[in-house]
Amino acid sequence: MIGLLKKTRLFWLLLAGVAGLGLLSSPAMALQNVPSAEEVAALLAAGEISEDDAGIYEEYVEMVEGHGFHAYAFDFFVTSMLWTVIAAAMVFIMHLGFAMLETGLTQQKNAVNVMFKNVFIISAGIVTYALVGFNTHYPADWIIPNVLGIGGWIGDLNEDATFGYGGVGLAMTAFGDFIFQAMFAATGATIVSGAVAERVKLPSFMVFVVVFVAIAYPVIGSWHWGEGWLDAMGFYDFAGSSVVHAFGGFGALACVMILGPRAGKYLPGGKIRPIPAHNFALATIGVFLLWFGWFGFNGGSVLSAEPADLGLVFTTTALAASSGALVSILVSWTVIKKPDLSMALNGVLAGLVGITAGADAVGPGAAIIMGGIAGAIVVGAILFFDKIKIDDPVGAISVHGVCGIWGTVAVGIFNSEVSFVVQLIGTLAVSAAAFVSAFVIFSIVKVVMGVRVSEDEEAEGLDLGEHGQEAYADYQMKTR
Amino acid sequence: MIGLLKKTRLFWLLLAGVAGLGLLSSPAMALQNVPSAEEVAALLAAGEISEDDAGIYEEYVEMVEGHGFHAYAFDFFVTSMLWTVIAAAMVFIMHLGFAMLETGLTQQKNAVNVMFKNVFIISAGIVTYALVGFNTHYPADWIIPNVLGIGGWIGDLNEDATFGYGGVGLAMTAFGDFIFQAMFAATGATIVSGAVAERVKLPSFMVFVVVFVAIAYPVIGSWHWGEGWLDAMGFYDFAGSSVVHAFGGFGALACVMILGPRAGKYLPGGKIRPIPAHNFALATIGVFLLWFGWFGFNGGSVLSAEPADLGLVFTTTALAASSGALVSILVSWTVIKKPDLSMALNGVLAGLVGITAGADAVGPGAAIIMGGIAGAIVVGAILFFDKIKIDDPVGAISVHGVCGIWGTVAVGIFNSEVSFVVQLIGTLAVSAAAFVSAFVIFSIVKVVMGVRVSEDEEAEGLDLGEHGQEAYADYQMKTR
Amino acid sequence: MIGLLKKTRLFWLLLAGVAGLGLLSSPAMALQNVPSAEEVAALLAAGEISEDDAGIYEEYVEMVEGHGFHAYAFDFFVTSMLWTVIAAAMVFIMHLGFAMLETGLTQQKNAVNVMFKNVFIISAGIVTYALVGFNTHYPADWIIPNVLGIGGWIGDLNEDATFGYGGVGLAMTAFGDFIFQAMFAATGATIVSGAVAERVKLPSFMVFVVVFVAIAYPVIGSWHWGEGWLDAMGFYDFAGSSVVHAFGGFGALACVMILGPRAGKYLPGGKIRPIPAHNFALATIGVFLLWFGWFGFNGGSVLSAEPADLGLVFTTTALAASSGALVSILVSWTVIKKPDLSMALNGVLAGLVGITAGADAVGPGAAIIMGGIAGAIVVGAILFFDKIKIDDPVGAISVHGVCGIWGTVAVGIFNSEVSFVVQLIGTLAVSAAAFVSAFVIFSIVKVVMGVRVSEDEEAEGLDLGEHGQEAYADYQMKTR
Amino acid sequence: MKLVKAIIKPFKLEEVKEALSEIGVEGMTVSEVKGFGRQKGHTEIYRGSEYTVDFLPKVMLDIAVSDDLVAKTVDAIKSAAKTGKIGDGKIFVLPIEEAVRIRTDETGDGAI
Amino acid sequence: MKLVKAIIKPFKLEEVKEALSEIGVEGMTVSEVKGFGRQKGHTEIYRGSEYTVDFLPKVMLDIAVSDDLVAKTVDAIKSAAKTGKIGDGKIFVLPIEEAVRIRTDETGDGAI
Amino acid sequence: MKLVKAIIKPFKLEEVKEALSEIGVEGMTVSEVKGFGRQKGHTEIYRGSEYTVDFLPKVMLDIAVSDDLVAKTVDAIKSAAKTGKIGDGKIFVLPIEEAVRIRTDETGDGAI
Ligand SMILES: Nc1ncnc2c1ncn2[C@@H]1O[C@H](COP(=O)(O)OP(=O)(O)O)[C@@H](O)[C@H]1O
Ligand SMILES: Nc1ncnc2c1ncn2[C@@H]1O[C@H](COP(=O)(O)OP(=O)(O)O)[C@@H](O)[C@H]1O
Ligand SMILES: Nc1ncnc2c1ncn2[C@@H]1O[C@H](COP(=O)(O)OP(=O)(O)O)[C@@H](O)[C@H]1O
Repeated sequence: MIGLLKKTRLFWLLLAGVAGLGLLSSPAMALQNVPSAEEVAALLAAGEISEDDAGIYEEYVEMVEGHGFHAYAFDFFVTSMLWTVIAAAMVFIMHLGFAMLETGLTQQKNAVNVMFKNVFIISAGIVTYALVGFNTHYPADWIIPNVLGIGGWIGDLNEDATFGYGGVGLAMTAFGDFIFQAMFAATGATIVSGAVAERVKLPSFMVFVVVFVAIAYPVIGSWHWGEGWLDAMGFYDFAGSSVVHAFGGFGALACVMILGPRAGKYLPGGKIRPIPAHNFALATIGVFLLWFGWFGFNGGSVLSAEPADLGLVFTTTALAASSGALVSILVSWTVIKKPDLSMALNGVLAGLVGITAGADAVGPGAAIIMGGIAGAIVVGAILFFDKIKIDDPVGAISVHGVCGIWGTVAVGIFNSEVSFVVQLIGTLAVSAAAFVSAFVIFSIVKVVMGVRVSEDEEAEGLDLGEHGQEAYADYQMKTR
Repeated sequence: MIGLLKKTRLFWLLLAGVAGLGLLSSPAMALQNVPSAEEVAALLAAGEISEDDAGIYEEYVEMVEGHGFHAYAFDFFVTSMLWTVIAAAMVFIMHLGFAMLETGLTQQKNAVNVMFKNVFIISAGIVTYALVGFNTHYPADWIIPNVLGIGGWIGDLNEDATFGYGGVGLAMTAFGDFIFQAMFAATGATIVSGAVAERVKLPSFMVFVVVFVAIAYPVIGSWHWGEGWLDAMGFYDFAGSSVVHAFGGFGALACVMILGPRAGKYLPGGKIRPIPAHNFALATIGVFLLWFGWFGFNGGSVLSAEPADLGLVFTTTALAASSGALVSILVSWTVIKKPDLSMALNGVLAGLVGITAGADAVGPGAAIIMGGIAGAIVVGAILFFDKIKIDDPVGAISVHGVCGIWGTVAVGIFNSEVSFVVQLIGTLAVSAAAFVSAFVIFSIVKVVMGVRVSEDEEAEGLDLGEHGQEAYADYQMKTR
Repeated sequence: MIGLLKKTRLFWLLLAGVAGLGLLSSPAMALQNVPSAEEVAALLAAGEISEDDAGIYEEYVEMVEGHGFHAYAFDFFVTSMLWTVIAAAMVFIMHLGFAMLETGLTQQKNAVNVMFKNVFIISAGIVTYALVGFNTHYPADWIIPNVLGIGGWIGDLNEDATFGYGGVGLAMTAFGDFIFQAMFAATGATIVSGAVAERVKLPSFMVFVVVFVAIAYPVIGSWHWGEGWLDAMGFYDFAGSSVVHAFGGFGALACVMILGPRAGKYLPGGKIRPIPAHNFALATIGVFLLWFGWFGFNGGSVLSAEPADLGLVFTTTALAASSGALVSILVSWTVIKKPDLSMALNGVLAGLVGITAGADAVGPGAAIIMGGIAGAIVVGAILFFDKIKIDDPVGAISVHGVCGIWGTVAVGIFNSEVSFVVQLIGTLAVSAAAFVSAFVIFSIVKVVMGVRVSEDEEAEGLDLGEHGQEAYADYQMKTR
Repeated sequence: MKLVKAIIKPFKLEEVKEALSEIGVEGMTVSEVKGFGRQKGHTEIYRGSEYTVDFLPKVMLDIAVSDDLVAKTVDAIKSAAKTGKIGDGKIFVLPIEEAVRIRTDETGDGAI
Repeated sequence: MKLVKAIIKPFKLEEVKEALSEIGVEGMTVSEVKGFGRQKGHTEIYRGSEYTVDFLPKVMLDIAVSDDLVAKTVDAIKSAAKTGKIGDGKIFVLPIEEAVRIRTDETGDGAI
Repeated sequence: MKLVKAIIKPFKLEEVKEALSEIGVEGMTVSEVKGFGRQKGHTEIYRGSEYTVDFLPKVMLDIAVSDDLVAKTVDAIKSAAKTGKIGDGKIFVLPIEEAVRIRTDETGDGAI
């Protein structure tokens, strides 16, 4: 069938030249073409079309002409750009997913704080990405070639709104490019947010977020997506298993190491005291929304509406998430003897992170395997980090960090055109850079303003301590 | 106006032949056409376009040429395929809707179990649909002609990514087709999940789900959507009032009959003890998300982005849901004297199920009537099933089963081109087949591993019994 | 670059005429064109394409021909219409956002009532918009020229499904137009719902909603969007800062003035007793969903998929929301010494309302400023209304009313082509008309059936009083 | 010392607290409880089935007072909590044999 | 008068209430509590860590009864609440010195 | 037998429980309550309005103990629950006239 297709295609290439005149005289020909102004005038005079129709025609012609040379791809460009903004909205909703996952998996007394952080992260993330991130992420000029380039306000951005901006590979306007990437930008900080929850000092975290999202993320991201040294090496990371997820996960690890575990989590004598989720319904809402948004995260990373890629990416994304869930259910049921909802939820996310680097580069079978392995890894990683007393309330380091590395190297395993070694170097470089930059930033913040709330505040809850608010107040007796 | 349109269209068919040459010399002409390679070279040489522009042009041409003969419909195909994957994501989010509806309408002590089931259902549903469901649903070869064909792994699937895959009637790639249908597949099992909640044994239900979704759903679905005997009869079921909803509803009925009611639900002496919803906020979130997702469920079933159908389907879907809600509010207010939120929510769903078979086949007026009648039916059906001691915690049998039948036959009433008798036969056949297959599968599971948790576990709640977890833990004192 | 673009465009206009014949002989040419019937027949005979392929070709040609003269814009129209219905679904989900925001910010004992109202509002809103709203909103004939025209059932609507319906400026079918606008229609009443929560009598509110949405909204809206007197003045309100949000906000003010504050809210001696949110998680879900839906609200208001506008609108919308949140966090932290989550959430909404009038008319810098000012205004407005004893449980009057006015006049400040004075007149006219009409309708309802529940019912909660239901029942002991 | 245990309607809590403050009672412990008594529960509806919820939300106060304050305490609660409608609640007085303030080890009347 | 304080398994509440109604006890106050005793808590799992939840959900009833009803009340609770399995709960009887019905100012046995 | 009623800070519960186990107290019933006393409530903020929440979260323990254990019980609670800061809570000792273990019908000291 593919063979026939190829033959047919070839035939067309030959035929097309000859067919030209024949096409012209066919009735169907008219369908795709725009009539001339003269003809429209004639039709109007003949009463075949209304003045409204003629006006509509003129508006349309003007709009398409606005695209100049690139008008030939106008329709493809329109559809692709539409997909970009819809995908941006879907990635946006992942931030609600993150917020609910983190809120649900932590304690009630810290819920306001968690939600506040998440509202702040997305808001600050978008604004700083406009101020400096975008033009740092895709540097016009490098300060250190292929490694560091600091950009400025998107006002500098040429507001190119034609296919000429990026062609098939980036079929969107400059603003489309900005808004899609802006929704990604805050993700790194959101991942950290989950890991440091329930004890981090709010103003310190806010300062950290701004620097981490505005500088560290785009600089490290520029190595790959900004056509820096990783890209030059042939590093493959489709939608960001490394440059988004491992970045966030290893940033989180650094912060947790500086911050220390929640009070009472690790008891003397090596005992671990679990601090259970206060609301699994919120956590489940969070994970489903993340899965939903991930279709925009991966699907939008096609960067056009190219149909073959879209179909493949949606399919691999869904299969990896599903098999991540199934395997983590299986593993946790075997290991801890009970079907654990928190593990099933983490399995979904592990599968998603695991396919993100290769969603367009592997087939459905490989996707099931990659997602499934991620689902197994995440169970082990969570148990491991708890054992070594890295206290990560939502499992962010395991899900995003460890599975991010796995997903990146897995492309080197399952796609023969991608080098395993390059993948390994790339993902380790990104992870290490994320770790180091988070370590440096968070350490400075620690010295300057401290990073941890007081013991009393932690015991009482950050909602009262930092915000003077309760998440579920209602029945309380008050006076002034 | 329509007359004029037709005249105009005729005119164009005549004109087009003559107009050919005229078109060629118009400036607008260039807009829709792709310049030739020679021209582009000339423009480049003249400095009118950049090398980038020329490269973009080449990439674009290559992409479109990849579609061979079908390149003429490239743009329509791209847009339609985009809609398919977006619709798939919207149908995906219905699974969060189902999960929250079921969680909200049941008791707190079973919430983890409900959510776990729902994570499992969608994950297993997608994977099994890839393994066997898709190719069974749309059989390449029948074992029993028009009745039974068992397929295999989608690896066999020719990955056709052009308009040639399905034309106007199925304008998507094979992967697009797969992913959209995969999101539907788990729906049948999700419907059952709600009806058997709060007492079903988890591993048994998981086994049931796999068989029901992987085999029963695609086989029965193939009768209609796989161009089997129902299709041959002229059966009309646009997006699946019967083959998805009645299928799930009557499968649920069989399972509930085998399983029996929740302990303490039907008291001696014919009294019914209501077991109220533990969280109406979750149930409301569930219903709104289902409504939202239904725009993808019905809208995506247009199977292309054909604008007239899309507009009609969105309109009828919204009107039927609204009028379902309004009528069920009215009926429940009249009958039980209070405006009952659970009835209003069920009314929305009833209206949606009621329009699903005919969303593209009736006008807005009929949609209001069809949805409204469904809204009345659902109130009666819920009261009826409670009376005959069929204990269905979420009302799934009434909403999906009974209203699924109504929606299917209603097409025979409101669309003169559809036979009422065929609709009736078709929906009863699907419902009966769903009932029988669920009955058989669930009975076998019952014999082999039992289907019901112990009395003690039911009293204590499945969250502790099956999962050793609580949905809302937080303030609890613990030690090791 | 823009200069070059313009030059290039000009060049093309000149070139196109000459280039005609050259184009014809290029291979790429064939890509965009539809082959003739004769050619297809020849290919079929030659075995180059299958019968299926030929059939697909015929179906496609038939579909496109159905668009008659307007077939030249078929692909753009298809994509634009797709965006319209997707945007409609996104605006729909805003109603879940409103429902959750209102539920979360009020007391637990009124949660069922709040959710019930919201299910009713969207359902009644859609149905009444079909019955009378749409044709009143876009009057075919005026009763009082440019001020009042009452329409009827959308059955009258010519179901135009081609580009001829609205051209570039309204690239959708008539049903697309209806469904998108229908999702907007209920918004005005939803805004009022939040302000009157926790004490309004349910049946009275339902009557009010129907009249307010079915008559007041479309009549006042017709002044602008129906090409009435405001439009004639040059009033600019892109997606409805005034005609949707200020309309709802000042309608709410009138109702609150008639209804009075919740019992115990304003204590003797000028003390204000805050009645805190019962569930901040629901409120946060609500705000994120509103933000998500707002991309459809503003983005869909482009009324086509024109890429430049889409990119700009998404960018300004996101930046204004973000900066609204950041500034309201800053202001509330400064003024009330704590980072207040309720203020951050309101800041997001304020930013969104503040950009709605000008989302396509200002750049990213202005969007940040406009959203930021809205974020400051909303904090002050909420404190102000509490001071003057206007009890608005969700802050609807401040968010939608006050920021709606701000957003509208801000266009006059930041866009030099829009007159500040006209904006001021327009927004005040709309606000005043909304206030007066709500005042009249609600006063009549008050006289006829009363608008406020009894003191006892208010103390006990409307859930038991009006509905006989509890939002979070579960652990309760019952018998018959 | 006595333990005055009062079961009252929830929305009367604030008034009762004020009344107690005025007579010098400065400590109390409050629980949310469900009460069953002569006041008949309300009817609720779920999916068309009516059912009676017999247990009504109440608030229970545990107040330790010195013997000389008991009468005043009971009176203060009585007048502040009364609506005259059925379900206003009860006051029970129980003997306390010893009281301790954990912070200071004070005992007896000084502890409360 | 006595205060009968009974701690029982939650799902036995309805039966106990019925049993009390039958012997003429028409009022009680119920709280949700957590109990710690011989019945060992269950094991829960969170993210792979098992832990024991020692405190189990129970329901506590405060029932004021006149002296002559105490024995019957205790018996009624005992038989209705018994499952015979560990964790069935306890009944404690405490003296009440005075009772007041807030609505009517009635005191003593008439108040309960 | 006595009923030892202790009102403590919530995060001290575990320590108190451990302390009681050590002296052989093996049963107790715990409720979440709100306390009002000298410890002044915190200020909360809602939409810009500050307000004082006077009632603070506390945990109340009801512990039935035989007479000979009362002093040790009170001491154990005192030392485990003490932080020395205001709001540490109270212990009240009330007489119990009778105790019953529902499961076994045991009464008296054997029941607790
Ligand atoms: N015998 C009792 N023991 C303990 N609590 C009681 C008793 N009788 C009533 N109560 C409590 O007092 C509340 C009010 O009693 P009820 O009989 O309804 O009205 P009233 O206080 O007007 O007599 C009940 O809801 C219950 O909490
Ligand atoms: N000494 C005690 N003081 C107060 N409550 C107690 C005491 N001992 C047990 N309880 C309560 O009784 C419940 C049941 O006690 P437990 O020892 O588990 O079983 P059993 O009732 O069979 O002896 C406990 O969960 C606790 O609520
Ligand atoms: N008279 C009282 N009766 C009952 N409970 C009391 C009484 N006084 C205080 N309490 C309880 O003890 C808690 C602590 O008391 P408080 O006066 O704040 O501090 P301290 O224990 O340091 O004296 C209060 O929150 C309340 O629950």
